[in-house]
Amino acid sequence: MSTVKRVYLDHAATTPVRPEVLDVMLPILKDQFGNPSSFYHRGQVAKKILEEARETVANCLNAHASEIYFTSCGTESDNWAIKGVAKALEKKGKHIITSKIEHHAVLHACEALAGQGYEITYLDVDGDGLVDPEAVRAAIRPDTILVTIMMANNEIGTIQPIEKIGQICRENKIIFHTDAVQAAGAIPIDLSQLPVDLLSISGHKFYAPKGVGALYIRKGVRIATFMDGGAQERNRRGGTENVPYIVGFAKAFELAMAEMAESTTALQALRDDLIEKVLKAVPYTRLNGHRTLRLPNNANFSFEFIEGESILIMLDYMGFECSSGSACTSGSLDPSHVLLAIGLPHEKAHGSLRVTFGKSSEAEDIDRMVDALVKIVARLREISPLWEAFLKENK
Amino acid sequence: MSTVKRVYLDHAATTPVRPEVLDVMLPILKDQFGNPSSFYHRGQVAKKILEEARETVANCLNAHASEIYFTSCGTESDNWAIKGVAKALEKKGKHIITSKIEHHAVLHACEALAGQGYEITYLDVDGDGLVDPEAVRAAIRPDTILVTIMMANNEIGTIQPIEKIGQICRENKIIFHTDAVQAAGAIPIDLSQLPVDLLSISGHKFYAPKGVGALYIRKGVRIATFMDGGAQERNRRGGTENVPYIVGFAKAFELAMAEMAESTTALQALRDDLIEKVLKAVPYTRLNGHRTLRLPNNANFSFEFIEGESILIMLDYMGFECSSGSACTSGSLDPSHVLLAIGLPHEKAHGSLRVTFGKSSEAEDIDRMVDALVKIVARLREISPLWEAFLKENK
Amino acid sequence: MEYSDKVMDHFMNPRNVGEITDASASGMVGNAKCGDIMKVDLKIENGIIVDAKFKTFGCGSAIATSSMATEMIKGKTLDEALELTNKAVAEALDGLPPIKMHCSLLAEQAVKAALKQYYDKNGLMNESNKHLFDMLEDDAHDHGEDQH
Amino acid sequence: MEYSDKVMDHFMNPRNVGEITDASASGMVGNAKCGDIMKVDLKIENGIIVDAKFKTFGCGSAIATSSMATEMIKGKTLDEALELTNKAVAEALDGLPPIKMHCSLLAEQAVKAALKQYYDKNGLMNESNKHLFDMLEDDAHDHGEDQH
Ligand SMILES: Cc1ncc(COP(=O)(O)O)c(C=O)c1O
Ligand SMILES: Cc1ncc(COP(=O)(O)O)c(C=O)c1O
Repeated sequence: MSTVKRVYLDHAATTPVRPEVLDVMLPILKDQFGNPSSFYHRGQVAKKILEEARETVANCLNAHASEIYFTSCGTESDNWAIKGVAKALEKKGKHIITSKIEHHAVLHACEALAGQGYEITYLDVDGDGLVDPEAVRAAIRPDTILVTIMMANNEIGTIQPIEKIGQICRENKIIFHTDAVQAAGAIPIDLSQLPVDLLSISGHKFYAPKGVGALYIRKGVRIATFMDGGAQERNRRGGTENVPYIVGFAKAFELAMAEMAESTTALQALRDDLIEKVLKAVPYTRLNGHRTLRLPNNANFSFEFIEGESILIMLDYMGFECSSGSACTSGSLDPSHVLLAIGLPHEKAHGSLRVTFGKSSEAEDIDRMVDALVKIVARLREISPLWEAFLKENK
Repeated sequence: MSTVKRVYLDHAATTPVRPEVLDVMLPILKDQFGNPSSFYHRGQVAKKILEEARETVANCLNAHASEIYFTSCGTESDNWAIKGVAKALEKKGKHIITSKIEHHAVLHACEALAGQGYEITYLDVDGDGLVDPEAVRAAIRPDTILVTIMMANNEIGTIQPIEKIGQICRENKIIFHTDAVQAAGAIPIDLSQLPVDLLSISGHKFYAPKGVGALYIRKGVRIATFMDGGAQERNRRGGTENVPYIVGFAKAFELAMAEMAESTTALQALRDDLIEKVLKAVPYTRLNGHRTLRLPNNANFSFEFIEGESILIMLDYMGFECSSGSACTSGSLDPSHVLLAIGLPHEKAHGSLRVTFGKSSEAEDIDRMVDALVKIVARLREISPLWEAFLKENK
Repeated sequence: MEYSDKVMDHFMNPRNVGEITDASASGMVGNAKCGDIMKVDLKIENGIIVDAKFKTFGCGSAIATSSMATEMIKGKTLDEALELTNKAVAEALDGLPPIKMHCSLLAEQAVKAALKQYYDKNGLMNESNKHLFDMLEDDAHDHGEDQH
Repeated sequence: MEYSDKVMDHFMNPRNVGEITDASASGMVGNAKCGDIMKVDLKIENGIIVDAKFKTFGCGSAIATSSMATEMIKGKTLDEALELTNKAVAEALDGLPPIKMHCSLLAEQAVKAALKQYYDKNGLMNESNKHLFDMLEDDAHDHGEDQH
């Protein structure tokens, strides 16, 4: 790797652990090693730390502590929510409604259920990636047991009309889950107002470590266990609790909430600056996702006639760390299911770039990034037979 | 709490993170925050660290790196193994064989399957807690798809004849899973020799943090995914990888293997010293579990006529941190299912004490512990109507 | 288990441990299966409980509630003693962890069982006070939770 | 993706990018759906490939293999060029990540497609060499993996 300044612009994939979070985790990793299920003093100390963290997380969501269950990641929260409701309500019905742009944690959990006799409706989204609440209403059947629609998309950043969708679910007495892994810590979530029954979060999207998440389960919602085992998490999630990470998770979430107004302004400024400059400087480029109903830190472009991985390698070489599609499919050959769902043809879906800002991002990086992109895109188009064909056609 | 010296004797519940392990974790928690699925350099660095850890874990078990899958805990490994095989082989059959003394992670996963039409045979154990391999053979039916028997018990420390049981499974072409959460790091496990197909491990039993485990899946074994999501862990376990903990897990396992001969000798000496002295000093006391086929660090007693929680509180007060039954049921009102399975009547099952030694244990603690126990047992018997009745009967 | 200081005190230094050899009445409740058994001996003179002793096989809160319950009825009239409730015992101990509330029931039950024996023996049981012993009918120790 | 230095070099500084306006033959393979398309132009004189140029829409290894494949056939006879295999291209690049091996197939295919056009145009195709173009029959870009 070259020795250029490295600029991390992939905060939607993961974030570093912020120092304040590490600070609260370290004493626990070092000294407070008690098992919260243990009877003696050391165990009860751990238990108290755990319950305080639960209280903190509940406060961030305006929920009750007894509605917060800690998990090992966003994927587990999604699996639990979806498979847990499916199992608890299988006698009532086997129909689940979701969207075409969910994270693989949701889509693959649904597919696993499809293999077990459940029927899944995958709702279309519009060109901006929005789910139409009325489409949810229209898809509801007597045997519908669950609607699961993400709060904000991890690739294109589009924020869904969760309140309306939840309202429709409530009117129809159907459990509503939302994957808020990208939303939590980035936009406000008030569960005393939002008609949401289940909500997934993951710590590593807001400067807690990778490997800790939570599932909010509204009081009274019927859901089976997913991780069967000991009596932890009020008998609903087995496994010795990861106290240090849980404490870090709570701290990071609390800080994110406290700083949200400020960081939203800062991130949006960076985002909008980049979007404006890229669209201006690079012809035949489109912004993917909704222009305003989007996460403050997310920009996603399709550069016509060229392919995304090539862009990424060159950006990486020049010091910019971004992604194309979601991180966990970047090893894959398939174009992003999200970009196909918003209607992009394959070649445009292949040519996407996601830039997600975070705490370390600086305004001065934007111009350097735009310069880099202009050069890279020009270079790759020079090599591209699609560009050649396009130029000939339009001569 | 009083200010007496605190002696931690509950290493089967959990262990502290050892300094060497924290040392390898910290740089990753602080700096190497890349997502191993990310394309750019930082992600690839994380990926490499992850794969090296996998190699290390594989070496500890004499397995191939491609057979090691990281999970969030022992409970997840158990759930994955059991539910994954059940799902993959449901067309072949729905019968599972296990024992009555498994950890709740196994028992409750089996019960969850029982609720979905699977049939579970719970094998008896003998008075020492041993499963008879011939009982496994006798229980096998044409529709048996899985045998799951733990390698070593968490309460009474008894080590099962895994090799023989595995042999029988192999002869009958049935997948064999063993919960090695208590065994790994404590006794040798050579998967190039052992006829085991699936094996669960958890880091926090050998001085890695709580919240990381592994499932060994022998090449060719059919198993469905449990945590559906992204393409992590070769498409078999979704969720962004907890790199710091995985690295700590590998380091701790490696150290445990390197030090095993030495630590076994030391732990066994403590264990045997305690057992001998307690049985001598406290009348009407029995050792639970096999005398020799037991984990090097485990002692488990039943003190007749008195109840276990009372013993624990007094020990805690005097500085000794032990457990009664397994940690995760210590909040429960039920007597240990393990002690009932080895044939103890309820009052003896209620009066049990588990002492599990570890790195911090010192020989000098033994005599103090025995002294404490003598006093506590005498005191509680004085209060006990069962003791009073017994004395009257035997006057 | 987080016990209050009061519980710890009554557990570590239980009052009224022992037997009354010439007891006016005794009660024994609970069973080994559930993990606690409590036995209460009462010495009753002129309708007043002049002494109470207990023996308990059980957890910390079983022992502490035994101790507290015997303390609370000493010097009381039979009528007053019959008013003892598990809630009052738990409150006198500054509360018990929710999972341990059933233990305080055991103490109330043991006292009532001893009093019942006394009432029966001395022909004091009648239609108007019979209901005070209702709780002894069903096994208060049947936890009734789904065990898994 | 961990690419070798050679791959990176051929990706960052690809050789033979461009068009040959008076090409003797051209080949174009792949499709946008799969995310890579490669076009090769050949200039052939006296049975020798005197020049080769490419344009590629695709990932890093698609571009690098295009560059390397064109390098490898320049100056070669038609028979020699027909012996080019994707394995040889990948080896010349010090290897490719397993998931990217299909990209090297694209380069082999593009060269063969151009040569086929030349053979067809110049009546060189016959029973004994026809099989060398077999790979163009089925879509080498049909990944055939189960997508999920
Ligand atoms: C035998 C056994 N299996 C499984 C587990 C569960 O492991 P974890 O707490 O990491 O989920 C434990 C310990 O708690 C155990 O002792
Ligand atoms: C929207 C969304 N859902 C779920 C996940 C899965 O979270 P985790 O990696 O913590 O399992 C992610 C991130 O990877 C995500 O962006």
